[in-house]
Amino acid sequence: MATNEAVDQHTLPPNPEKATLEGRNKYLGFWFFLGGETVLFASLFGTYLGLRNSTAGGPGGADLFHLDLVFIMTMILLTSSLTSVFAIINMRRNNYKGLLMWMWATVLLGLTFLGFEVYEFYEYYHQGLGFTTSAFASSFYTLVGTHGAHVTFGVLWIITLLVRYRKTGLTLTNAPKFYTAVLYWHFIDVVWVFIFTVVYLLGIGG
Amino acid sequence: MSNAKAQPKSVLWDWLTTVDHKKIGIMYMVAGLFFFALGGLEAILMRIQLMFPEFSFLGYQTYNEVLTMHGTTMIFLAAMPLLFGFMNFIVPLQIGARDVAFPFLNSLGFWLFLFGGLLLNVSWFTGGAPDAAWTAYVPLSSDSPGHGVDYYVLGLQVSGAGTLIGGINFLVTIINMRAPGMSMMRMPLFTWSTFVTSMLILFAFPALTIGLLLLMLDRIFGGAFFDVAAGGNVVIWQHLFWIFGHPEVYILILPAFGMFSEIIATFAKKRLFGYSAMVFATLIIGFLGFMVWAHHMFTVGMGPVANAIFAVATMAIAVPTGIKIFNWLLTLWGGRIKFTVANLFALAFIPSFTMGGVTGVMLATSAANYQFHDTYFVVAHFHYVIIGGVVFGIFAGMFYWWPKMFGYRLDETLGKIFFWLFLIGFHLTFFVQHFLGLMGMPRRVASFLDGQGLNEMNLISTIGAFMMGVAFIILVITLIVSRKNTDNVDDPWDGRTLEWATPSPVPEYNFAQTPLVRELDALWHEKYEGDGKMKAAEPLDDIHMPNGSILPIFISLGLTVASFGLIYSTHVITVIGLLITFGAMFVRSIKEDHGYHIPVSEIKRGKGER
Amino acid sequence: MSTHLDPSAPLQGSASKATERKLKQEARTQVVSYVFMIFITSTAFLTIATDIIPSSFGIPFILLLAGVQVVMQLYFFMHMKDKGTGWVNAMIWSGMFVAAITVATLMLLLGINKY
Amino acid sequence: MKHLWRLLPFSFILLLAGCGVENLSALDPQGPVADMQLSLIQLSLYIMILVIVVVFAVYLFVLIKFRERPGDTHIPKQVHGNRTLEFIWTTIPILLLLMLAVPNVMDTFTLAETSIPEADEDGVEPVPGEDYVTIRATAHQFWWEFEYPELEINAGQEMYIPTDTRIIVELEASDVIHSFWIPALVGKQDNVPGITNDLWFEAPEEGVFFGKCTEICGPSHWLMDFKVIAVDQSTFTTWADTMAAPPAEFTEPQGEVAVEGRQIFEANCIACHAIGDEGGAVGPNFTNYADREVVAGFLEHTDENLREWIRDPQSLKPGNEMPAFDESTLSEEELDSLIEYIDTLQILE
Ligand code: HEA
Ligand code: HEA
Ligand SMILES: [Cu+2]
Repeated sequence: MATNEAVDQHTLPPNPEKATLEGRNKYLGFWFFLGGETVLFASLFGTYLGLRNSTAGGPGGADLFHLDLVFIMTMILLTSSLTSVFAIINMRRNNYKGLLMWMWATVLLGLTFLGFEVYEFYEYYHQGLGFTTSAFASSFYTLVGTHGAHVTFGVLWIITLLVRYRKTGLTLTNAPKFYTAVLYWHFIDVVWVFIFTVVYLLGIGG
Repeated sequence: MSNAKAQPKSVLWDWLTTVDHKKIGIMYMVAGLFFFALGGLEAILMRIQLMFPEFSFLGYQTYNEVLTMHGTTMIFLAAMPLLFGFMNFIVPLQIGARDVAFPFLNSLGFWLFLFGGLLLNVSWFTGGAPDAAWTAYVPLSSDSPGHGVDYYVLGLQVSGAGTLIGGINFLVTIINMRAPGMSMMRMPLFTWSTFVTSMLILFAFPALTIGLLLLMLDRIFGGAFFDVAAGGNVVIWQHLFWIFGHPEVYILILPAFGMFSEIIATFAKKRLFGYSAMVFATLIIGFLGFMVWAHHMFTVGMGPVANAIFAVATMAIAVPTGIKIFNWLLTLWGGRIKFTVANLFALAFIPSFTMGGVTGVMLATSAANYQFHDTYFVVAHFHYVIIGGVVFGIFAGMFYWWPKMFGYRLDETLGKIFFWLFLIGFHLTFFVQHFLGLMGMPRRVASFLDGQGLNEMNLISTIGAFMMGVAFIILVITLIVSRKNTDNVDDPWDGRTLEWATPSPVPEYNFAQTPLVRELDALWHEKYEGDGKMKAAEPLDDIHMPNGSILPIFISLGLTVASFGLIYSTHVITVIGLLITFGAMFVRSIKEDHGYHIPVSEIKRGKGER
Repeated sequence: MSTHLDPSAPLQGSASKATERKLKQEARTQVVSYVFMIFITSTAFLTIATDIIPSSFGIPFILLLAGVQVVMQLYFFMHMKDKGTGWVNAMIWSGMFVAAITVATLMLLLGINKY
Repeated sequence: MKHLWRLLPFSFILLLAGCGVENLSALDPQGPVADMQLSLIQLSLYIMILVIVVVFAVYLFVLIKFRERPGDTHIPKQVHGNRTLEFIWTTIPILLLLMLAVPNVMDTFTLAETSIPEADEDGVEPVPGEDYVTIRATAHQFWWEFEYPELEINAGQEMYIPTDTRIIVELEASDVIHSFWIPALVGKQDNVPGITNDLWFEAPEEGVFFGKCTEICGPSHWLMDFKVIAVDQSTFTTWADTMAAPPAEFTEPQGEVAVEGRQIFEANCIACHAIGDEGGAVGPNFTNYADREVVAGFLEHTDENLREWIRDPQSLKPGNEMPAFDESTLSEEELDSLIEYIDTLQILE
């Protein structure tokens, strides 16, 4: 296959994630997947926006949301985006240790975020917002929960990579894997920015 | 590490683990034909029930189940997989690739579709199939008793995931895997339409995924999305369904358009007229396809401004579609038209689809749609476009590509009998339905009252359906008895595109040397301007191939098990199923598999034999 | 028989001087983007958390901020500004387009209010 | 042109003349709204026939002229395309579509004008029941409830309207989505739970028009018919007055058997079926039951059918809400007197 011409396995290519055809396929395919995810989340956002005032007598956003908590969560996720950017920069310079370290930092921040989210849901639940309470409740938990599920999956995925490749060094096979995991992580952050704005800020202020 | 050679495998194991796009394509075809027969059988049952007024052949509840399963099966499990079969088999060949971009995911997509389809049909044996029509409007579906609709939700979710994966795979394949010289504007139209279709899949299916998720949450976990008493809104479902559902109909028709473009050009012995206009029209149809979904909802009460906008946007699609129709006519103009069965279907498509298309524009007339909507006029419209477009396309494609796919030519005489019976039966069945609708027959009725003037035409319609049934049986016979025609199968039609440059059956690596593409209709160019053979773009070398894997079956099986857990709210089973799925995914991700190489000597031997 | 590349062999060597310089530059750019995003988020937060700004202005304003931030994530963090990302751009913006009409529809056309 | 089928160039369609029942067919409109809609359908049909004729003409010409003849082996010229032609077949369809789109947009807005008529120049307010009638049509699995809010009437299954008067219908649903369609008078709008839709129409002539539910709503969806009965203004007024406040001699049963029937009705039926404003609204209102042409919306109105219905409603209309009254709840004699009583619930002869 005309796959790997021009790539010498011994020298580091400038974009190791795109150095092989497999890598380029993975890169492009993953971006397309994110394009689909955009519509997926848009459907959830739309549903939430359509139902956000349908509290059916139960508590609504303005009664529940802790802006400061959510603000901290946003900061955490934003920072984790930066750590994953550093991971990729280290990949480009073949500093594998650096790559692993920054990825672990990302995982840690992700886990912290999840911790906050679990706490948040627990709080709301105890203030009377069950999943079945109202259409607002269902749509809120589904939107934010789907995002949370993405974060969880991302964390597990990155941990798998970190453990599997803890001592292989950077290779033409794992470079695209790390790269797509990082893309996924950024995308999760992008979605959260909208959740922060549309659900929480508008929930309090709109 | 890569093995030097593939391990010898048993035939069954080979098919279960294959990641070869050609084998996957064939499996899609076989499964699709099976589901087509099933959906057709359901259609026949419905038509028998509607043969006479107040007939009691099926109960009313059973009728609704058969109706729902007919629509769902035909769209998701018959038409799309059959098209996917062609796309899988043909597109890599047409672009001169050795394989698709993601062979493993390709196989995963197939197995997800198959398991999803089987899951859906299990409902027949567990107390009743879904009964809320293929559109599953809430609250009828969310309140439907029993588990039928749960099967609908999860069956479509599983098979929908497969479709989405398939779509991404085709997109990347077409972008990254084209042979040297095959620029985007030299791609055959079938490849182009596969590309646009895949974009539609990528952006349309997520809306369905969410719709189904919400419906599942409402039905199984007590969610309140569609529960009006708790503030829910039932129109949300309709939007999500149609944001998916309208692009879906173009997902079906565009590949068929692509096939007709190839077939008509081949049998007119002419280059496709207005190639770039055809490409452009395909893109425009894809784009407009996302702007018009609410034409299914004119009567739901969105208001006149919304209705007017969606009406006009819908009508606009007639323009690019018309461009295509006239380009096909002009391709025929001045040609030397050969009436093979493949071409007969392509030619019958033009008037049949035009008739269905123009009734679509009539439906798009919002003020008149209040009369048409949810009557047999709509049923007539969409069977005209679907059968006259998609199904004719599938049959044309079968007769055209069968020699390449299966190594034998289908019998032309039997094929012609099949064609005429099917064509006449089709028009007989659905032409009268336009009038039934306007004379006051709603769709989705389990029967109709005597004395309302609907008797004769319903009988005619049923007779037509029987003719289609007989025709289909003749097709099955044709497929079996033609197996002796194994001569002249490499390039029986004097083909124009790259797939005809390969031997039949196609070796697993497709092309010993990646071909160099110098013109649109690459093979035709070499035949009539060159020496008749494709130039090679690379020296003969070892060929890298991916290994097969059984994991896709496990991933799909896990999701199916989890679905049963959800349907019966036995969450232990749900967890077990998810563990199987994620376990298989985990294995896949930590086990590096770099495939194997076919040595030059073996490739040479393969060539020498021919 | 030609030798085949082994994709699971560790890559040797390090980035060239020029690349190193570029990466340093990039690290700086990314940190600046990060600080800017933090700033934007805080602004949005303050817009709502304090009641200084009237909501008629505040709502479109924070939505705009969210938009800016997303574009920054996509173009800087996710490198969509780089060369060779034409297909990526095409697909993501197509997705955004479908996403936008989906959201608008579900907000407006639910039959409660007629337009 | 009243009959669409005459316009069609397909001669065998003429055989269908006489098919299609009067007052059920959208092809035989009986009022201005259905007229407007049929005109639009006809306009679109003319355009479509033009398109079809052009396509078929080119198609047949090409197939005949350029078919492969025996022994012919020439290679046709490989034409790339033609700008002028492409321009033509882009522009003409656009023009044709505009011809359809403009009237369509106008009609769409006209049909959405469901407000109550305004006061005339002298400031005289329109009178409900005379200048217009508002009807709230609520759809249930599988029957129709018609309330006249201004006239304080609740009726089931049959919708009485005065001729030549603007009728405004508000559509609601109590369980799942249904859709309200009177082919000969007005196109459909959906009855959606949680949402109120509306439409308007007029019926110039007296008559009985068939209405249907067109959104699948369960097993007996196909039996969810209703009738629209257009009567002259004075008859309508009589009907409305009687329905709103049934006089005593109407509700009080006449004769011994009927008295007994009334008691049985009160014991078994009234919780769901009201008479006047007395009783429940789970099932159709019974005030004018004996006027109805059909039982349960579709069976011929005979005592036999009524009896069969009461005994076993589920086998006739599966999935509906009415419980069965078998021998143990209602003996044959009791059923006789019940039916005798119900037969007296008549408002118009
Ligand atoms: C392959 C599938 C397919 C295709 C291609 C189409 C194509 C079109 N469809 Fe169809 N449609 C369906 C499948 C399809 N449809 C299905 C399944 C349903 C019902 C779903 C359900 O409710 O269950 C449906 C329902 C449906 C409705 C809703 C009806 C209702 O429920 O009330 C409408 C309304 O606008 C519509 C319109 C159109 C239009 C305008 C086109 C256009 O794309 C057609 C364009 C083609 C032409 C117009 C012919 C060629 C053009 C020329 C020769 C040029 C000149 C023409 C003119 C100037 C007019 N369709
Ligand atoms: C790809 C899509 C597709 C296809 C191909 C068909 C094909 C057919 N459809 Fe389908 N139809 C739909 C999609 C499709 N339909 C959809 C989406 C709906 C709406 C559902 C809903 O409202 O929810 C619908 C609804 C629908 C209705 C309306 C029901 C109602 O509203 O109450 C009717 C009625 O006549 C009908 C009839 C037919 C017939 C006669 C065929 C024929 O063309 C079938 C031809 C095929 C055969 C005849 C095969 C026969 C098989 C055998 C004889 C078995 C032999 C077996 C072996 C030899 C092994 N269909
Ligand atoms: Cu559509």
